[in-house]
Amino acid sequence: MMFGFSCLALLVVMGVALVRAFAGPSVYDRILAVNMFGTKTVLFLAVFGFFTGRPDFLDIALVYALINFIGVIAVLRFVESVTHTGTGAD
Amino acid sequence: MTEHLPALQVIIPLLLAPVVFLFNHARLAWILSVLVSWVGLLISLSLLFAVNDGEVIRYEFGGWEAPYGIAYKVDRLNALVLLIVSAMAAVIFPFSWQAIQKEIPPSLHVIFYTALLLCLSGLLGMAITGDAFNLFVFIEISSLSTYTLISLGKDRRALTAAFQYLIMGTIGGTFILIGVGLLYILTGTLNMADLALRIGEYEAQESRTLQAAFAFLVVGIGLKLAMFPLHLWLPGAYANAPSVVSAFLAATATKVAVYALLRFLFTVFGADYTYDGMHIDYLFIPLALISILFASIVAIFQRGLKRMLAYSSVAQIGYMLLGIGLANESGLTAATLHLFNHALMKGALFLVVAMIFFRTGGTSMRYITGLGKEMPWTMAAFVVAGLSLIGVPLTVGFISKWYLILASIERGWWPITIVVLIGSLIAVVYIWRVVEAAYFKPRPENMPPVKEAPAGMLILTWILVAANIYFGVNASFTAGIAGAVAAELLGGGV
Amino acid sequence: MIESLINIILFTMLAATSLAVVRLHNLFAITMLFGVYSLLSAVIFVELDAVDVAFTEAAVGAGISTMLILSTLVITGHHEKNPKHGPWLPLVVVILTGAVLAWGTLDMPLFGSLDNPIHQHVAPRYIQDSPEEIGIPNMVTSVLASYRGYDTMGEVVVVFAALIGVLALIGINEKKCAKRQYSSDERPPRPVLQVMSKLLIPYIMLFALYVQFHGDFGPGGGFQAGVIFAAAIILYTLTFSLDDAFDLISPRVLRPLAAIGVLIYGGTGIVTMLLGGTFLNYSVLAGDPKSGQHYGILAIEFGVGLTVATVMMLIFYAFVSRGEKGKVE
Amino acid sequence: MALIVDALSWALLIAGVVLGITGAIGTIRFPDFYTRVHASSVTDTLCALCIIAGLILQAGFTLVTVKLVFILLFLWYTSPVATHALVRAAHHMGLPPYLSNNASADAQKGKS
Repeated sequence: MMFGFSCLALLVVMGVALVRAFAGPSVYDRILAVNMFGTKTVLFLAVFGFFTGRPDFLDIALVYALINFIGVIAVLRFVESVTHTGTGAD
Repeated sequence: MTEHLPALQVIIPLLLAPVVFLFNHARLAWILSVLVSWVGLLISLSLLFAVNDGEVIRYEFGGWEAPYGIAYKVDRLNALVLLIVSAMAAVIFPFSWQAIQKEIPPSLHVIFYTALLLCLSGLLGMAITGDAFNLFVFIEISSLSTYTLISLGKDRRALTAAFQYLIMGTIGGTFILIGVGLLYILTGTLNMADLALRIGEYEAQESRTLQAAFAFLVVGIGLKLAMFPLHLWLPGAYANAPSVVSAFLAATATKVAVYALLRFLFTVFGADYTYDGMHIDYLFIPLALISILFASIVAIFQRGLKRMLAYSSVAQIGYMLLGIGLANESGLTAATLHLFNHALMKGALFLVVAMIFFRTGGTSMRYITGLGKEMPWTMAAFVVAGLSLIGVPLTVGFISKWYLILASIERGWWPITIVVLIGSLIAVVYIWRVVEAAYFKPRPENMPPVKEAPAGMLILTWILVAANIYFGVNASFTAGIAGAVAAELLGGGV
Repeated sequence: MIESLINIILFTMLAATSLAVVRLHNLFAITMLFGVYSLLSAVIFVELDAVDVAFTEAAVGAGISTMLILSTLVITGHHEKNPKHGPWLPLVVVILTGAVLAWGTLDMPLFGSLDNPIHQHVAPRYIQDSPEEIGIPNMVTSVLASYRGYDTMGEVVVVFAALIGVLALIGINEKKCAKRQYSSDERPPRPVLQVMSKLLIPYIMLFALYVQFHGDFGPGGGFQAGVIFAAAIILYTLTFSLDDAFDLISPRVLRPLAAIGVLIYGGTGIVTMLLGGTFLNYSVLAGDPKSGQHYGILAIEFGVGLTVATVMMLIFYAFVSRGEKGKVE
Repeated sequence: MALIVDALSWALLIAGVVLGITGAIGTIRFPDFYTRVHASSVTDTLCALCIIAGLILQAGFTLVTVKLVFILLFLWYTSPVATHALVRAAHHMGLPPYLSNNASADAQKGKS
């Protein structure tokens, strides 16, 4: 019950982050939103493991925390090398 | 060691690809590839002789019995297609060394041979496997390496062509995967023989899932074999790939795809479901007729020799589909026989093109003009293989068309006979255009004089040309196998 | 109740993400949303209990492929060009495909029902006998590495073929940029990132090894481990520079390793052949079939990990060297 | 005892979730990029701590706890760095902060 409730609440947070990712306006807003989405998904996966009673699948959450971080660094790095000037807005 | 032959057929080229890549030496890569192709030919011949009396060879990977593990199952149809692929490789691989010198930069030669070996093993794997998912894996291997091979073509259009094929091929592969997935949902198995056993109950219920699986598989494989409205990738791919690659692909890739279609339609779904349940003949016959007429006419108006032969390939695939669509033993014999025969003639024709490119540096009509005197042996090979493409008696082309006409008369649809004949007449037109240019026009002033192609290349090409004649005169061996295969497919025997 | 609510929300987000991808034109944003899409599918796979698939989707779909696409955007430009042809033909094809798929689901066996053919035919054997026959707890690994090990070998070859394609098309530009010397009053770029990635990378590699060798017991295995290992090097490349990464692991070293990984897999099969079994029958590798299976799976998983890691690094090198050095010249 | 642990983890989970939602509202409602970063990154750290701590209380002393601690450490380590890199990149690329209704143009002028 408690885990299910937390799962739903985290899903709401993920949804809100997605809205920001869709809306932008600048590419940095999107990165911020995707990053936030990623960390909340990590937490969601952790809680969800407890909700279904199989918390031994935390490896996936760990992998995703890693991937999410490297992903954000990669986007920043490549946005940097493409847009040398301008506000980065799309 | 003989019991391992089915596995070795695929594994030797598959594992040689990384070895070649590891050594990173172009000439060594070529020598190893040639040796492997000859070993492969020997293996496929011995497999064919072992199964020719109707026996079936099985090989279970990992020691797990059939539906649980992956199994190869070689019957006559498998062995025939294996023979086609490895025989073409055995001729084209030795040919390739000189041909690529002028078409591919030296730094990419090792990559070329790695990709070529991967492509060969992918095609062989598709032709031998008895497992639906394993088939998909080998489709992936052969497709990926094919895109690479095409993109190695000399000018930038090769990249566009490879990209176009990549998109179409990936869609095709995905459709096949969806089809296999739906079959798995219904039956819980991936082994083809096991699928055939367990699919019957859904066929009786007219399951809509099964119908969707059928549709996805036919369209997916149709993309791979360039079935008429899905053929758009083929002309660009064949026209812009390096000539040797065009020869190898034209002679093998679509044949293996046709084999996969036959395997699914007849072994997995069964002839009854294919014809009476899904009425594939009403789809294939019109498409085949359109493609024979349309693609042949388009071929006439092509300026490049390769593009012309590519459109002719689309038309020839139409003949195979027509054979399948006619739904009788002669029709299927024609389709199976044409797999073999078309490989012989297209292989020879594309090798001629490769030699022309090797000497003149181009393959459009203006390079060919007046070539008959300068490269007599090359152009003679073109004429003989061209006659075979038209379907003149005493060549293999005639044998396939003979069975096709027989089949349409048996079915009572004689107008089809006329279309087949018209198709041949159009073939006369486009082959004649080349012959006229080569023999009856003087060499243009601004063209530098050329020598006859190197003897090695000529000999290899003439081996294929001779095969065109030999199997045209003495068709009992090939027609015997094709007939037995057709009877087996229609009988639903596994 | 809560579970179906979670499902509905997840699928809604999935659909919303794909619609947003269609609507957007900035390719960076689209790539990120593809990452989100893969992540959502990974969560759905967890929800469906397909943990190994979820692991792969998170590592490969959301991780490495996002990074590879991003690195190509530097080469291709990051704004969608106006398409030359109208959307109608693709739209018709997609709608038709969707319609056939929907049609196909109408007679599908009920989802999750126990007497489905997929639960009745081959699967019970895997579930009941694999602990006896292969002796490792993770059945997914048993199926992938042993029962259907030949398919997995094919997939490794597919990865290798992808490398061949990339090398044929763009190759790796190994020429180094002139080393830039930093004067004392000027700090190197990205100091925080460089320090933290130096600290983090060893642990990522350790985690990759854990995933590699834990695959017998939990979700994981060669594919995922290879991707995670490659991700560590990619992080290094991103925070330092490509030249530094070449100094760390040169493409000259990686290229043979990619081939060797495939050969380890195939070689295991050849050895089993020589010992009298069929190709990839690991049982003959030791006196006791169970430990033979264990050795075999260990060997081939190592081959998979090696090939995947090196191929991913090489492809990334190829894209970045083309994108960044192409600009310098 | 079990009741106390349950209640405690309830409280921690709720606290974490509330922090998460607060941050989410912030990212939607705040006017510009820099303020949104503020909303999401500040809440993120404590949100992760609360939720993971709540889970650890449930898991007891097992391998799961170790993994949870790793996840927490990882998030704590990477997420501020990611935020730092993000804001730094945005600032370097000249994304103007929102100061007041007519001051943002001045800010851009002053910077360049």
